[in-house]
Amino acid sequence: MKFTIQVNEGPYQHQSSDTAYQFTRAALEAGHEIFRVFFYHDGVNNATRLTTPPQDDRNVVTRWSELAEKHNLDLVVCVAAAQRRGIADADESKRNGKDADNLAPGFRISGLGQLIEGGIQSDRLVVFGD
Amino acid sequence: MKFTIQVNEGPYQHQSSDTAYQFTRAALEAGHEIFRVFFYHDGVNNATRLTTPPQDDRNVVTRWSELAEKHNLDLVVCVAAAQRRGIADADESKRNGKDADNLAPGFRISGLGQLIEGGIQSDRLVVFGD
Amino acid sequence: MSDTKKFLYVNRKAPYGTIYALESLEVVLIGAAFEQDVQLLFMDDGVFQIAKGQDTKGIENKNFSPTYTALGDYEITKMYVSQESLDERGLTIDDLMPLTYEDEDDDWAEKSSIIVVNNAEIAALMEEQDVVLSF
Amino acid sequence: MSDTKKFLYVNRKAPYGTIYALESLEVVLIGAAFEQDVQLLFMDDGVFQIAKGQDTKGIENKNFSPTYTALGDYEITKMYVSQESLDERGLTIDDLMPLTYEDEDDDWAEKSSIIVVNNAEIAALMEEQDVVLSF
Amino acid sequence: MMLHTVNKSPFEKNSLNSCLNCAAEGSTILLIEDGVYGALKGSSIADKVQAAMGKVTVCALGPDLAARGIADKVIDGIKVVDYAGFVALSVENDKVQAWL
Amino acid sequence: MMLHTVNKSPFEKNSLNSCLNCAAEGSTILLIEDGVYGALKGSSIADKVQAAMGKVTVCALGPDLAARGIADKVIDGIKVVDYAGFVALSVENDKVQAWL
Repeated sequence: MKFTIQVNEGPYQHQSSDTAYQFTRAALEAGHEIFRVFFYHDGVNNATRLTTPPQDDRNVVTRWSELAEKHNLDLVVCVAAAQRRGIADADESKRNGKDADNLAPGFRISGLGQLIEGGIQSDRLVVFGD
Repeated sequence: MKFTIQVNEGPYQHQSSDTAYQFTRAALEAGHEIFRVFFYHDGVNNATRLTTPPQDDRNVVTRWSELAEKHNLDLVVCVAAAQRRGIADADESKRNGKDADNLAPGFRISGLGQLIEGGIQSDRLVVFGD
Repeated sequence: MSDTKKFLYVNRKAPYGTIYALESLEVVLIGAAFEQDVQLLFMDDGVFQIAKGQDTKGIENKNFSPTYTALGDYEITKMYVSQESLDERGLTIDDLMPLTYEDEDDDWAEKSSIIVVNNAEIAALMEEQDVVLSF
Repeated sequence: MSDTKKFLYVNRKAPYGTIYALESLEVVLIGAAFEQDVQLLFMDDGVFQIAKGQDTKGIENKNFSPTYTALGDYEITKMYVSQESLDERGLTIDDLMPLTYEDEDDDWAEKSSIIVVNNAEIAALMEEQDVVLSF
Repeated sequence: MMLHTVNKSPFEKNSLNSCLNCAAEGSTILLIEDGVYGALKGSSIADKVQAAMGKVTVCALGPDLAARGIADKVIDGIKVVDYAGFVALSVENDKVQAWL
Repeated sequence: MMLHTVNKSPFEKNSLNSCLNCAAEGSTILLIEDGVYGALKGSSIADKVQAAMGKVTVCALGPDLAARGIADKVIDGIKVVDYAGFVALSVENDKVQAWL
């Protein structure tokens, strides 16, 4: 079965991203397909490579990046939400006249249409938020 | 009268930062002193210079930076909260082995002791959060 | 699986205190281009999103409420509103903005998009959907 | 203004669902070094922060609840807990971790830090403070 | 005396209820952000707010009322203030407790 | 049929209440994150949850119960599942509604 996962909150402040990660991993282990993980609202903050969590804590960002690499996941960050909150890849950074970028490996920035497409193409859309 | 302001949520997602800004501005206009504005929890996300909000919307980050410059405000970002969430100045970035930094002008990164000190030194501590 | 799915946007949060209402509306607008069968549900504090007379100058925030009145032009013509949620808040339909569309099957007559529903009808409405987006 | 102020930390949120409980505790620990008169209040879902038997392995999150039991060593010996909040949740004091301190004025006898208070006592407690930090 | 701020809708969260239960007589409650819905006339919780007004002073932030389209639907006796008034309330009272 | 997820404490927010009011007969409610407090035996809302269990199936996420120290205080008849069970529920039901 094909899933799209929506994540509405950033790392650490809310459990949403943790639960979405555990759900995604369990779905993959059960042999399901993850069509896409879409990061919206503060969820875009899961995609910054500048986090340095305490060593005895989980690394929410790296965990997503690693899962994406292992399973070839499509981790999409909403461009409009990302602009509001300061998440940018090199292209976005240049386009917006910024001097730095912070997107973590395995994530890509794209439009809201990717969420709708996820809803259309997948058998289930599961939303995690606050 | 001397105020310390605590901001617990990031820009746009919650109104907390907007209200804290309006309160701070009104306090300054009334002739009060702002001892410190302390950004904690997701509040540290107010301090990224990488935001590009829509042109017809307010720029939450720039607004804080400008107010700080005009009134010589002490805008302090909690280092532990900032590390978890990917907010870093050049020093922090280097210390944590990162290849970029994103702190906006007018903000500085420091410890939680700065919040306690604000509580001790100020006549009022006012908290804005979710 | 048909190419057209029934999409329900469930709006349960007040505007301005958080961004969910605004960013949900952005999804609705983008989604309109995909020619799906789209419905909006306003319940709990979500009914405040379409309250009349919003004026955001004082909080220096964007007033996005006029956009709801334009959704009819995007062929979004089914806006469900919870009766129980209105009642709890002491509101009636007159406290809401008029949301209308022009019915192409009825000589472009202007009709209300608002459909007031009770909890049982909301339960049935949700069960009809293919995709539920919640904010 | 005296150099010692009465600080009250008001904890009203459950642990793990959000980070407020953990990061509030970090403030308490840092604040302990400032030698102020510190008190903690657990009310509403905040009472769950000091529930017994927390085991976070399954959610792969850090179990920070043992830290509360160490606060006595930081001379934080007044932990107020709302009676009404316990009642609403069907909890009693036995569902909470034992939080204790050693009383230096009483030959280091081990005593409970927990003081159960009702709403009226909470009102009075808040009025006594110089600084209230809320999470 | 204490200034209590409430920034959550009373229909969504328990903050206003907890605040009303624990606010000492003579203190002031200021409704801000989504908390201003607590000032709404004729709602299911309006009676509880009105009953509390014998014991505490209830204020609401005008800019937040206006943003939400309810500036003309406020319970009689609730005092509407602007940001300067919010600052003044936090000066008049000797501490501020935020019911987040 | 529908799977409803509730991730908020019923003592803090109205999500579970709204979900119970609008869940169709035969649907499943899964309590996750702080929503698992809705599974707590003997609380002020336990009766409402138990009453709903005639109409809907109520489940709770085990890892979230354990984290919060309430794994052994769950209302009788609530089915405890792990993340794999959560996935299975979202497969068995043909859509998922999150009461955020």
